Amino acid sequence: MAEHYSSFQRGTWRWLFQRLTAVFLVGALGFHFVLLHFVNHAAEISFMGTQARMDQIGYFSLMVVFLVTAAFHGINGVYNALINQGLKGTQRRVVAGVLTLAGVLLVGQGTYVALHMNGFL
Amino acid sequence: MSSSYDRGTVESFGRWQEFSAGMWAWVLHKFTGWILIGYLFTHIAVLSTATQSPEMYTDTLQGLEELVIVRFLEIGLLAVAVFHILNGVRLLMVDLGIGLGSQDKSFYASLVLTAVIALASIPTFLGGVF
Amino acid sequence: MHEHDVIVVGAGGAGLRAAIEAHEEGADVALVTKLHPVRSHTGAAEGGINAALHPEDSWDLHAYDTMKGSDYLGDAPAIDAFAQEAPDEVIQLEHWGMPFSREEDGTVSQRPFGGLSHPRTTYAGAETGHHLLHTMYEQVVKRGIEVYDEWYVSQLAVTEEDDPDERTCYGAVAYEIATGEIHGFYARDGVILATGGLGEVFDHTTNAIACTGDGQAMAYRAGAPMEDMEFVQFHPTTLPSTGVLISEGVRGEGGILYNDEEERFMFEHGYANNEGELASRDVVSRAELTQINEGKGIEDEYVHLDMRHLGEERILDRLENILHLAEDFEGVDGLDEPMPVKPGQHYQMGGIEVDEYGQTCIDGLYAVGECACYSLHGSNRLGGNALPELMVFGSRAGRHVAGAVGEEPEIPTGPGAKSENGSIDAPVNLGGVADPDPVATDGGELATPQDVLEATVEAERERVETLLERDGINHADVREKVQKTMTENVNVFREESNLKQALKDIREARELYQEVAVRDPSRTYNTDILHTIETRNVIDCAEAITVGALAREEFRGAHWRMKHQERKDDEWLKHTMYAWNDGKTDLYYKPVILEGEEQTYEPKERSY
Amino acid sequence: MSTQVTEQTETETEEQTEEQSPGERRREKKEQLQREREQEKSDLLDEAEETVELKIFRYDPEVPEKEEPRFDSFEVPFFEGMTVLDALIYARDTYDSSLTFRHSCRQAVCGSDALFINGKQRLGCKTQMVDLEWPIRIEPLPHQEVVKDLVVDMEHFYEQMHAVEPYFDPDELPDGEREEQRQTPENREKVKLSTRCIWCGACMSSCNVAAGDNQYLGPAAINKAYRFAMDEREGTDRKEDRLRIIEQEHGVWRCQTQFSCTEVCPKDIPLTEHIQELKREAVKSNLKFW
Ligand SMILES: Cc1cc2nc3c(=O)[nH]c(=O)nc-3n(C[C@H](O)[C@H](O)[C@H](O)COP(=O)(O)OP(=O)(O)OC[C@H]3O[C@@H](n4cnc5c(N)ncnc54)[C@H](O)[C@@H]3O)c2cc1C
Ligand code: HEM
Ligand code: SF4
Ligand code: F3S
Ligand code: FES
Repeated sequence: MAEHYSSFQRGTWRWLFQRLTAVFLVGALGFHFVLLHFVNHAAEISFMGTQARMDQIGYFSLMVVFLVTAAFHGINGVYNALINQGLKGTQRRVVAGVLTLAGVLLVGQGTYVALHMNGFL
Repeated sequence: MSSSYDRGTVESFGRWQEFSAGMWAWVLHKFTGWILIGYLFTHIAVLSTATQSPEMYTDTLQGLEELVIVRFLEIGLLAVAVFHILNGVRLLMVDLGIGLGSQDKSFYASLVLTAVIALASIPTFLGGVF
Repeated sequence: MHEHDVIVVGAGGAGLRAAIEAHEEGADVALVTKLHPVRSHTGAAEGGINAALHPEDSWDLHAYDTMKGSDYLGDAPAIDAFAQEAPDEVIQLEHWGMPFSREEDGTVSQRPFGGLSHPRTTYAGAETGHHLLHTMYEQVVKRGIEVYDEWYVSQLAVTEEDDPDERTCYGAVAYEIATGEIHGFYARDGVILATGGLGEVFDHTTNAIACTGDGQAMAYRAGAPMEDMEFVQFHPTTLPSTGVLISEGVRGEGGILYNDEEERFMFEHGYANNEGELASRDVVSRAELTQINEGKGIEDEYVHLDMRHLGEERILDRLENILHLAEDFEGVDGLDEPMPVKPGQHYQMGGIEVDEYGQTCIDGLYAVGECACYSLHGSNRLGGNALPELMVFGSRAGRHVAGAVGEEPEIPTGPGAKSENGSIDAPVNLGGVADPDPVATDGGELATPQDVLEATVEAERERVETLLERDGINHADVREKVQKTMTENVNVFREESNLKQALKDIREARELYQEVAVRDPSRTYNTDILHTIETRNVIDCAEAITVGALAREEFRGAHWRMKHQERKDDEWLKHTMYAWNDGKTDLYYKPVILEGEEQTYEPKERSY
Repeated sequence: MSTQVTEQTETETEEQTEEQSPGERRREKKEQLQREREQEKSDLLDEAEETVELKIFRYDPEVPEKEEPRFDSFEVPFFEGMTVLDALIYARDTYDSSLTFRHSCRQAVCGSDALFINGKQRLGCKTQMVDLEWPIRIEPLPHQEVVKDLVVDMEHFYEQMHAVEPYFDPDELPDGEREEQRQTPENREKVKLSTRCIWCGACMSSCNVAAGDNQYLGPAAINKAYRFAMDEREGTDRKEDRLRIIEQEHGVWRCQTQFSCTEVCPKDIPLTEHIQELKREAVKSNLKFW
């Protein structure tokens, strides 16, 4: 029955990281929402404001980490959901590839945008 | 000869009327998770305007914010995020083996809290569009 | 055709144990069972499993208690073997992982039980049988023993010599429930019957609906006599509406019986001045019914069993599932109120006559577990003695069939053991109905084992065809008739006129049975056919019980006769035997063996 | 007692039948019995204060009228304390002997009669009719193939149970003759609930994940693995092996904590809790390797 018996169980790590990222996301997403919808009204957002925040290295790195964790959490979540629906074999490898690629693009593009925002680029 | 009747997944899943709390929580968590990741992609796409020019970024964002529909969508997004967070916390507790006996109550609590928070945020979100 | 060294029919505790042992001895074993093994009724046993484990306890004390409990109708060779091997078997179970209840130091717990001179009932909560059954099934899975589950064995392939002593059993015929196909099973070394009890003969019973006495009836019709069938144990504490058992463990832990007037009648009315509620089952059952008949029952039907004074903690720790049973099946909260209880059929002491290795008089045919009678329990079984019986004799038979036993058995079997003819004044004919009987076949007579098997398979096919094709009455009506008369007339209290009435009713049922037919035309999972065949077995068992009860004119153990209020050792220290030969029945007796290994058991008065 | 009365009528019938042939006599008896039964049945229906309607799923691949699955209705008298199994037996024995379902113990230990009753997996014998909404709808367990009427194919369930190596397998046994292995009462308490499983399959049937992924071990099998993994009498090596089995591809990670297994389990086994505990155990044991 069991498919692989190595001590490195992919299932374990993905499961564990899904939870760990979730814990981080509770704080990060909460903070993000409160800051950009309640403290600063979304309607009043302008590049100036964004840049001011992004110039702080702490805030900037938080946002990047936020992006990375959210991307992992979201994409791994989607992947899990598909596996649970019985995705296997080649199909599954293809989906894994596509999702990883999407994740990398998302994080890449996001970081690229962020670098624009803090004026680095 | 014996043979048997396979009721198929469709019929099996057609039993959603008979779902219990934990099953609904699962469905909703999935649903909200997918919306969130979808939104993340859109969100980055919109923010990408920043790479063109600061003005375009500001215009796009403020332009979107002027649309009533976007304001409503934002309330929806908040609700989705809040539910996903609350139920996510509930799931984390379940993973730690805490309070499994009241998993159904905590699910209902997540729903109620989500509704309350979403309703309470309406003035903030809708402020200034009308 | 399927071929194995050993075919074990039935996968309750006894069957599983036999299969494991035969397998350990190198035999190729198959378990053929009408229920999946874990659905066997052994799973219902609650109270515990007796074994002299403590250093202060000893096997001969256990043997003595068992003999006393049997009211001196047990055979010493069986009792001695049993008491000696029970501790090994219990430890074996522990080594197989059975989750016994534990003491603080990590050793297995034992509790007191009715009729025992030492607390030697090992238990696993109040669900000992469940754990025993599952533990052994797990071992069967571990060993990869082949299991044909949901295959109904309906017939034994036995040669047809006139003298049953000379017959040989070559296998069995099984009906595959899922497909309706009939298969022959050729057994190179032997067939072990382990089909369990026959509670379905009565309508108020703690037994499962699948306990229909199949093994007893099959072996009986093949020529192995039934022994001591009149001894039916009625358990004093069953729930009135369903017959679900409230374990003796409740009384073992200190539960008290009260009548309608809140009297602790076991003491106050002197039924058992020393042991009270913990007196042996027959004593308590009769006490309850006497109270009820005297109008001191609650709603004229039952008495109360109270365990509230034990305290919630102790109850939850040791008797938790009793709370669930009372709640689910009677709607009563045992922590809050006393539980209603009344006597119900519980255990069949008698069964297929076998020696202390489980061999019947037919070569290659064995029987173990509740369907067998090595004469261990005699006229009354002590609580907690059946589970070790399954283990001890299951393993002995398994060893024997695999050829690993050198000794000669001491208990004689078959017509050769007859000491005396019996006779009763039966109001009707007994045994087979005169007409050719297409729905109740016996074995075939042929040269090679395969021929015998083939002929039996053919006969069985014909029987099933006939049942399916013709028109007739529903077996359920016949079964109900038997159950009703047995409950009314062959219950705890027995009177001659009632017993005769029962014989008439059974005869009538037998004749009606000639008209049964199966309405369901399907071959797929046809339970109608199975139940119809089972009903035939119920009838044979009912007759044997009633004949025995009518013959035995004394009061011994579970058997009570209105006009014969004392134990008559001069006349009745003998086993009642009832044999079937080609439709004709024979009642006779064989002596009880009281000379044991360490002691010769002297019949004493049985008082508690 | 009514013995005397019965005896009288008995002798009467016997006298009057003496000249008849056995065949005739039997037919007469049969008719008489049928009349009696019918009378009894209608008496029962009258006597009962209420009757319940059962809507029962019917299917038989071999019988033309039943090839297309359908629901049959049965009217059954209601008595206090009556369970769904009692009602099914009544319907079968009284109206239609081809009505097929598994049953045996009547006391929730054999696990034969897990059914889909009013939209929930329950044991027929453990479900009081009064606790249900009437009419009562009875179907075979969902997510399993139906063999006939209420009987489903359990083979797959058994395979999953067997897949977790469901047998005690200690690293070593005590040397002494007749010496048991020690187990603390606390440890027994820990595995106690998990040992109660009666293999009824209700949990597996209720789990959406198991429905979607046929290879998923399912809550019952995982619980079985828990029963051994947590038993301190088995050594640590064996425990590692057991964790390897349950954290495989179709093992514990599949569980989405839907809780329906826990809700339907007739033995009140906290299945989700056990599955979650095994997930944590697996993580812990993997962290050790890191
Ligand atoms: C409610 C209850 C509580 C009890 N409590 C205790 C207790 O605490 N202590 C104690 O020592 N004893 C107790 N007993 C007694 C004891 O449990 C039984 O005597 C014992 O379990 C019988 O086991 P068995 O293996 O002989 O039969 P069973 O467990 O009944 O098994 C019979 C097997 O035979 C199979 N079978 C039957 N007919 C056929 C056929 N025609 N073809 C194929 N297979 C067939 C069945 O499928 C089943 O697998 C209790 C009994 C009951 C009813
Ligand atoms: C803010 C705090 C968050 C918490 C506490 C949280 C928690 C969780 C948890 C515990 C799971 C796993 C469910 C399971 O496998 O059983 C999950 C799944 C998921 N999450 Fe989150 N999450 C959070 C934020 C987000 C965000 C920001 C996104 C989007 C980017 C997201 C997208 C997803 C997706 C797509 C799934 C998979 C859903 C499925 O099973 O189909 N989550 N979440
Ligand atoms: S875990 Fe519960 S529901 Fe599942 S098979 Fe076992 S007893 Fe039945
Ligand atoms: S229902 Fe299924 S998803 Fe998990 S908690 Fe139970 S196994
Ligand atoms: S009949 Fe045994 S569990 Fe219901």
